[in-house]
Formats: sequence, structure tokens, C-alpha cells
Amino acid sequence: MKKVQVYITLKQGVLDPQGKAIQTSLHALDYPEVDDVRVGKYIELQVEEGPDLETRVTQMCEQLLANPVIEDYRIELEEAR
Amino acid sequence: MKKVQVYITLKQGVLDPQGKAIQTSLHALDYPEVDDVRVGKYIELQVEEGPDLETRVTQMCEQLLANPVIEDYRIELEEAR
Amino acid sequence: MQLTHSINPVKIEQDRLYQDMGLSDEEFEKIKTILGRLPNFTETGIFSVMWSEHCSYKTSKPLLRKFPTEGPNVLQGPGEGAGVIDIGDGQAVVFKVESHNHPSAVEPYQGAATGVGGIIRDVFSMGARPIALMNSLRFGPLTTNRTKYLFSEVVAGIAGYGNCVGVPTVGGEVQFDDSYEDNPLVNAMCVGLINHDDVQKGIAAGIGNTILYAGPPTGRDGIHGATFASDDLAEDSNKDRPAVQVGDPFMEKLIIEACLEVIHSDALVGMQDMGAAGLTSSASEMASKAGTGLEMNLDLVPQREQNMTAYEMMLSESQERMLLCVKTGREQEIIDIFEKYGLQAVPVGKVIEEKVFRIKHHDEVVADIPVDSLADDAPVYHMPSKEAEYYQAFQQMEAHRPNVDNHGETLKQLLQQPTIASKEWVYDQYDSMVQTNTVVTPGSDAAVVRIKGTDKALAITTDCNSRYIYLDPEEGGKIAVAEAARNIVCSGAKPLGLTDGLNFGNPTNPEIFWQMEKSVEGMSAACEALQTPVISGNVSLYNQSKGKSIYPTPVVGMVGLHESTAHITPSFFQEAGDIIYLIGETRNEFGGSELQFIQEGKYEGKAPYLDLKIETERQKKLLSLIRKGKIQSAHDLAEGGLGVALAESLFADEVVGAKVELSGNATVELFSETQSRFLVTVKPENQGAFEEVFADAAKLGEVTADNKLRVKTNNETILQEEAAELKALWKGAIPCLLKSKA
Amino acid sequence: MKVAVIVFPGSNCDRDMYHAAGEVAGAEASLVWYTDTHLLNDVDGILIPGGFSYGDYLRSGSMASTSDIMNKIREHAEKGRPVLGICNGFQILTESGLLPGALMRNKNLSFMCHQEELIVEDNENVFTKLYDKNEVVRFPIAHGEGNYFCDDETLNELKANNQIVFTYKNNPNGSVADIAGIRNRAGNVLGMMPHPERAVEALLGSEDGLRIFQSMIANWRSSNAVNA
Ligand SMILES: Nc1ncnc2c1ncn2[C@@H]1O[C@H](COP(=O)(O)OP(=O)(O)O)[C@@H](O)[C@H]1O
Ligand SMILES: [Mg+2]
Repeated sequence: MKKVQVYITLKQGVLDPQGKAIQTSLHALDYPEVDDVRVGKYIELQVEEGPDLETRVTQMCEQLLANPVIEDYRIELEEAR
Repeated sequence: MKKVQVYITLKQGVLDPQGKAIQTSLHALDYPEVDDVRVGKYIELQVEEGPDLETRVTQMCEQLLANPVIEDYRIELEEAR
Repeated sequence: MQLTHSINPVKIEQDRLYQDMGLSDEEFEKIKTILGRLPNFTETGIFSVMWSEHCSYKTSKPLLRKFPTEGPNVLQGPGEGAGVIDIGDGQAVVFKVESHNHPSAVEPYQGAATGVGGIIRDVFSMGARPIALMNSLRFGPLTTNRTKYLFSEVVAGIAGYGNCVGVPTVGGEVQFDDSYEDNPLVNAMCVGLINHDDVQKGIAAGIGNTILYAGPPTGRDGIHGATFASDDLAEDSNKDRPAVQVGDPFMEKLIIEACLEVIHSDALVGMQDMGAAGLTSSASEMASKAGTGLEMNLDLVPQREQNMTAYEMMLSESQERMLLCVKTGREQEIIDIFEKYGLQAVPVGKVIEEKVFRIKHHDEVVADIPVDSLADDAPVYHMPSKEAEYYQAFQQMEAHRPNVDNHGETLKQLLQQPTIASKEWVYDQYDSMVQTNTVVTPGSDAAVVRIKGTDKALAITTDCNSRYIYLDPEEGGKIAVAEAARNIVCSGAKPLGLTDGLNFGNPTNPEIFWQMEKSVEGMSAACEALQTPVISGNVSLYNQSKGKSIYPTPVVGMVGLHESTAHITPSFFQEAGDIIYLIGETRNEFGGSELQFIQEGKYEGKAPYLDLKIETERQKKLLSLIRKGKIQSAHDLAEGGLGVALAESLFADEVVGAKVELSGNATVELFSETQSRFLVTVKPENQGAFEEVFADAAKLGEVTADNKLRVKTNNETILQEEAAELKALWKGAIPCLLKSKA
Repeated sequence: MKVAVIVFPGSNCDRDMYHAAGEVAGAEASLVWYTDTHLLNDVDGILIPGGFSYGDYLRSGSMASTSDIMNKIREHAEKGRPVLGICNGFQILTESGLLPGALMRNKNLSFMCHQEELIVEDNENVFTKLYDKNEVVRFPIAHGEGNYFCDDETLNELKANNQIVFTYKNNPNGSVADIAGIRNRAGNVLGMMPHPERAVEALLGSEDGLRIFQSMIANWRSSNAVNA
């Protein structure tokens, strides 16, 4: 079993209303040093090992996990504990 | 300016219906090897450098970004490009 | 005069770069004549969006002129953000429909969400509080993963936006047909309520007055969205991806509240939302409508991204932005109101006498265009029209009479057809009750929203059976309007007027243009007869891909007025012992029917016939009986005919049944889709009063206490089913299709 | 009785709450914008309405729960005065720690809006005195994140102290122990996902919610009579 971490972020230039609202709130809480906030998803998968694990996870991202129209993704493989 | 990455995950023992739904969908898409899915948040902050940057980001997590009743968080600092 | 340009004007002409922006050679020539020189890059972009179908209606204008747009109650017809109709007591109702088909095909969640956001802005920019949303959706059959994804995401997007802004989604319609497989339709309608005194116009009047930009900063969102919405949905439309706009309903909610506060300040002169073609269309239209000019400095426009060009800023379709014209010296009052909501409002320009649209950027004039040329000089095309080849063949066909052995089984099949099946899966995701006015929630004929502080209510519906329109655009167009009015009347309201969402294929195809022309003619005739003027609307063309066009789909959104909440009439059967009547005779009409599709897998033949005189008369009579309190329930007959209507009448929470006796051919009586028919129930003591008005209505039977549907012909039971079982099939059909593996 | 309906940016049931508590139930209601904290100085009750404060971005209720006005609301609650949070208001109360637990996404992941039957589990608090214990009432629900979660320890405490006020007859969203609404130990802070303010007029399908406001008003009357 491998632990796979997938990071999904909004593409550059795509509006992130959530990030903006969080930034405003952080300013209101007296963290003026926060210059920008972008919110994405972090998905942890436990996947049975197999020969083309990475290719298959990439496919999962393309087909389901990420919305390629507005999102980018990044995959990290790691030995499961 | 530093880039700070915050990972927010559901606590062990807290049900993750979204993760379950994704797992079911992945199985339906013929990825039977996926054994477990957990969905969390990935937040990227651009923060102006300051003496106690890490402490302050920790405070942000405690005060706003994570809900300790259901979530854990992890912080990573990284030089902004 | 200095004009900057990223691409040299000579090159734009030589390499015909204007074509990439959607301008034709003739249009480019016309621009040259208007300017007396070559347009620069920014100007070419400005003309291209303003002269796109979406903004200029260049091919549909000749047709739109056919619609009756006036009536004694119409306060504002087509032309402003939305139409306005008087409802008495100094109040008026404001409404409009808008399509977001192409954006939804590319990114269904955001496409649908921003469609909802846009139509809400059209309504509150008039000064009205948005009180209800509707949506009219079309998809391919729910058999492919792609369609299921589109359907689920569109619904989620509508819910995500509407629920968050706090405007209840009170109804709508969804139909599934092959022709929408690659071209889903997403039309959203918003209804607002306003005091006459508060009606705003989008004008930039008063020389020297200030133009304020309000809302979030401008990004590179949806650049060329407007022309994109007017293009053929090419197979590689994925390359248009950066054009996707993301909606921020939280921002919209703040803008709504701020704008509704701003309208009470007499410092405000005019206000318009930035819809398609963003700053360009809002600014130039505001000046054009006021007979003024406008000067704007783009350096003052709040920007989300760095190094944006003038072209990008002028064409950006970033959402949730408004443009206001404010009296000089009074700017701060308005800015303060926006500030209270955490919103930015900044002066970006002023009204000038010279009727030009002049844009400055980095201290240089980047556009200098006669303002009227953008709106008034837009080309108008009279497209050739040719009767569709299939039409005559369909007209010649023998009336089809389906063979049915088991009427119970057929009814069950019909109830599970996705177009007929319960849409609860959809509307349960919508907050249909926020604002606490929704008297009739989704699931009935028309939604009903009461007006607080009065005893009145509004009925709202959207309708369009595109199969009939495909078979016979003119007859089908009449039916679309008549059906909407029928739904309004059944709820106990008088139809006031309508908004139309004209969704068609490629208008340069003469047969498509013929569909447009004929359906508009049919709709207009029905509008005249039913006295429901068209007060606003939207056109979406080029809904086609791979040479396949959608069915002609001119969606009708209609609003009616209940003079008293006591008139609100349910569509479900109420009480055991009530007498069931069918108003209107039934003919053998199965062209375009659900049953035809089940049995033959296609729609062909003649569409049902509609007599507008009979329709009008029946609606009037039924409404007068409802107002006198003589009717217990009223339901119009639509897809699936009487059989489906009877079953649906038993699907409320109250447990009732029905015992019905039919004369004539059982299959025709039960499943024909003859128009202008109503299924009503009447208390026994009102039988006399009812029959006096509807002497020829057929008395079918009575409501029973046992939750069974029983139908007899010639003393023989031909159908006997448990209503609970029928309801379960009807309710489960769509969730079941969504779950099943493609 | 003077009640304040708090309006956060993005609240959208504020006017509904105002209508229900004020125009229908007869309290002296006012809408208070979240920065106008001073307006809470002399109110008898605080109502936190539903909606999408701050768009429900990050987590529902999270950003509103960090605003200054929450300190005022906390003080008010500590004095034993009533605080009612409906839907987003409930989420704000849990996020701010005024009530235990958290509200997570519905188990089917979709927003849902319809009538639900609730069971009144506790009628010994400011808000439900006018209901019978175990009475079944019909309230609309309208939420995407109404799935109440707390750990076992908290749940046992809630049970032991009769803090569970409403449960769902047919749990629609996956809430722990079918919980639809809970109160603090003192019984003056109630948070619930269903919308009583949408159920105060027969014309709209149910009047079952009216008694929440009436209980609150009746309670204020009787305690004021004692104090007077
Ligand atoms: N997309 C939708 N959004 C909200 N409500 C819908 C939607 N589609 C259908 N409904 C509701 O379901 C009910 C039945 O719709 P429909 O079959 O189109 O009715 P009718 O034939 O009477 O026009 C209506 O109350 C309608 O408002
Ligand atoms: Mg109907």
C-alpha cells in the first residue's frame, strides 16, 4: 500500500473567492502581513501498489479528482507507514 | 515574502463522506486499487517576512484556518519564488 | 490624437485579425467608415463584442420586433436590464431570463452559477429586490457519464450560487433529449419586486457627472466570453478554457444589499451591471441611452492582475461588477455605502457632452469611438429563411395511434421518463424557501410567492416543449406560451407577461432561421391572444455541434398575479368526494408525445393543434371559477396526457385516490397530448356552479380516500394501481438513472 | 422584549428572522449590522440568523465566529440572556465555542431543502417551554453542512444534561444521534439547523416554529415580572 498525496490548486488567473475572503478575515484578525491566500484541496489516497501506479493516479486526477478546466494538480508518492 | 503552505486534514475518527464518495467514484471508474481516500484543504499563503512568522501562522490556524474539534493542521514554510 | 495599440492597425486589416474576434469583412469596412480611419486593437475588440450576436442581436432583431411588447401594465419593455410590469399598490414586478449555455458546456458548475449571478444582477440593477429564481434546463439522455456530470454540476452550480445569495429557487423545468447531448441548455430567470419610485435606468446622464466602478477588481476572466457565446460550440471548445469565469455569490450578496441601499440616494443617476462584454457594454450603453458621451481612465479601474492591457480590461467579464453614474460632488455618499459592505467603489470616468466613448490608459487615448455607433449602428441581418425539409413530410403523415395493451404498465413507463419523472432530486438542492414568501414550492404547476404586506402573490413558471416546436415551430411556439399561461391560471393567477429565452442552432442555416421565425410568430400570436406581452428576453444561437443542432427551444418564463392569496389553488387532488372533471375534448394527437418516443424512439408527425380562441376562453373561465372559490384543485395536461396528470394529482402528501370512468378509446383518452385541457376537482356543492360555466366538461369520476388510481372504460377496469407505487417509480427514476453505471 | 437579529456579511435569513420574531411573534426586533456592536447593549435576546456568512467559505460560520461582535454575544450569553442561532447561526455558535461540536457536510454531500419532522427532546429551556416533550413538529431544513458531529464524550455530556433539544425523526444529513438542535447547559443558548422562522405562518405550510419565539418572549415576560 502506498500513500499518495494529491494537491489541487486553482489555475493561475482563476478567481479564488474563498482565498480572498480568508485574506480579508485574517486582516481583520490583525494579520496584515498576509498578502495573498489561495485555497486548494489536499487529497490523501491509499493505493495498492502496482506497476504503473503513478500513471494511474495521474489518470484519476484527469478524470475525476481535478477539474482541468480551472485546476492544476500535483502528485506526490510516499511509502505508506 | 514567504510562501507558507497549510495542510488541513480531518482528525482520525471523524467521518469523511467526501472521501468515501470519491473512493466509490474511483472504483466505478475502474480503479479498484484505491483503498482509502481522505480529503483535506491545502492553503497557500504569501506572508511578509517577520521575526515570528511561524508562530503567527500557527495562531492563524488556531484562530481561523482549522477547527480543532474536527481538524488537524500542518504548516510548511518555503522561500517564495 | 495618439492611439496606442498592441498590434498595429494596418496589420489587423491586412492579416484580417478582426476575423478571429468574430467580425466579418463587411463589418470591418463599416467600422472603418464610422471612424474614418483604421481601428486599433482595443477598438476592434470593442466593436467585436458590441456587435456580437449576444450584445447586438444582429440576426434576431428583425424577429424580436414581432413580439407584442406593450400592454396597459407594462412599465418597462425590452431594452433595459429587465422588464417591469405594474402589479398595483405602487409596486411592480421585474423579470428576465438569461442563457448560459456555452459556458455551462465548458465548465458546468461555474457556467450555471455565473448564469444565475448575471440574471440576478440584471434584476437588482433595475432597483428591484430579487425575490425568486427559476431555471430551465436541457440535457442529453441520462445515459452517459458526461451527461450525468453536466446535469449534476449544473444543478450544483445553480444551487451553490442561488442558495448563497439568498434568493429562493422556486421552480423550473428539465428535459432530456438527444439533441442536447453536446449542447446542454442552461437558462435562468430572476424575478424581482420593486416600488415604482425606485425604478432605475442604466443611463449616464448629466454632463460632468461621475462614473463609479463598484465591486471586485477586474481580472482576465472570460475575455471574449460574449463572442464565444455566439459561436458554434466547436469540438475543440476546450481551448477556450481560460475564458471560464468564476462566480462569487458572497460578493454578489454584498453588492445586492449595497445597490439596494444606493438607489435610495438621490445622488445616483443611473446604474447598470457589467454583463456580457463587461465595461465596454455597460459604459457605452449607459451613455448611448442617455444621449451623452463618456470618458474613462483605465488606470483607475481596480485590477486583480498585473499588466492588464486596455483590451483585456474593456473585454473582461469578471463577475459581480456594477457601473454607476453619480452626481458630481456627491460621490462620497455612494462610496460610503459600498464601503459599509466592504466593497470598493471608485471613480473611473465622467459623462461628457461630445457623444464619444473615449478610453484612456497610461495617459494615452486607446479608444475613441462615436458612442451610438456601438449600439445603434450594429449591423442587422435579415437571414434567408427556408421551410425545413422534414416539415412537409411530417405534415403529410397519418396521425399515429399507439398500440397499448396494458395501460397500467404504460403509465408506469411514462412516469419514469426523465422528462416526466419527479425533479425532486434537482429542486431539493435549491433553497426554495428563503425570504419566507414561497407558498407553493417546486413540484406543482407554477410556483407561488406571496408579497409581504399585501394579500397578493405572484405565480411563476417556465415552459417549452421543444419537440412540438421541432415538429411545427409555429404551432409549437403557440403551445409554449399557452402552456405557461395554463400553469399560471391553474395556480389561480392572471398571467401578466413573459420573458423569452430563444435557444436555437446556427441562424445562417436557412432552415434553422425558419424555425426561429416561425416559432416567434407562433409565440407572438399566443401573446396577443392571451394578452401577455413580452417584456424582456435573451437570445442564444449557434447551439450546435458536429453539424447537429438542438431542437428549437424558445423558453417561456411567465409571471402572473394572484389578487388574493385565497385564490392560490393546488394542483393536487384535495379531498375524498370531490368531483373530477376534464375540461376540453381529447383528440388523437401523439405527434411529439412521450408515448410516441417510448414506442418509436423518435418524434415525428404533426404537433398537437392549438386553437388560441378556445385556449383563451377556457383560461378565462377557469380563472373566474377559481376566484369565486369553486375549484378545489387544477392541473394542466402536458406530457403524458391525462394518465400522467391523474397520477401526479395523487402525489401530494395527502393520501387520496381517484376513481375515473372514460368514454372513447382508452389509449387516446389516457395518453394523447391534446392541448388546452385542464384536470380540475370541484366540491359536490359547487357542481352546479361549475357546470354552468363549463357545460361541456367531462365528469370523469371522484376523488377517493383509498390512495388507488382506478380507470374504467365501458364498465371495464383498464387500470388499477396503488398511487404509492406510482409515486415511488416517478420519484425514483432520476436518482436511479444517475446511479446506474453508464 | 427587545431582540436583535445580527446581520453578518452574507447572512440571508436575517429579514426572515426579523419578520418571524418581530412582525409575527410580536417581539421588538431590530436588525443589527455586525460592526454595530454597541447596539447590543440593551437588548434582551440575540438571534443569529441563517444564510452564508462570508459565503461559508473555509468552513461555514468560521469567519463570522471570529468577528468582534461575538465577544458581545458571549457576554450576553454569560448573563443568562437568550441567544438563538439558526442554521448558519448554529454553525457560528459551534465555531465560536458557545456550543460544543461541529457541523460538517451532509452525508450525501448535497444541499437539501424540504420539510422535516423533528422530535422535541427537551422542553426545559428558554426556547421550547411551549412544546410538549416528545412532540413531533414540522420545520423546513435548508443546509449543505448540517451534519452534527461531536466526540463520544461530548455526546454523553449532552445527553446527561438534557442538552439535546431537537432530533430528526428521519435523520436526513448523518448527524450524530439524529441531533437537529442543542443547547448550552444553562439552557439560554440554542443552536439548531432547521428553520423555525420559516414555519410561523399557515400560508407557508407550518406554524410549528412560532412557539420558539413565543417561548422566548413568555420567558422574558415572566422573569421581568419577577424582577420588577
Ligand atoms: N430545474 C428545476 N428547478 C426547480 N424546479 C424544477 C426544475 N425542474 C422541474 N421543477 C419543478 O418540478 C415541477 C414539475 O415540472 P414540470 O414537469 O416541468 O411541470 P409542468 O409540466 O407543469 O410545467 C414544477 O413545479 C417545477 O417547478
Ligand atoms: Mg403543469
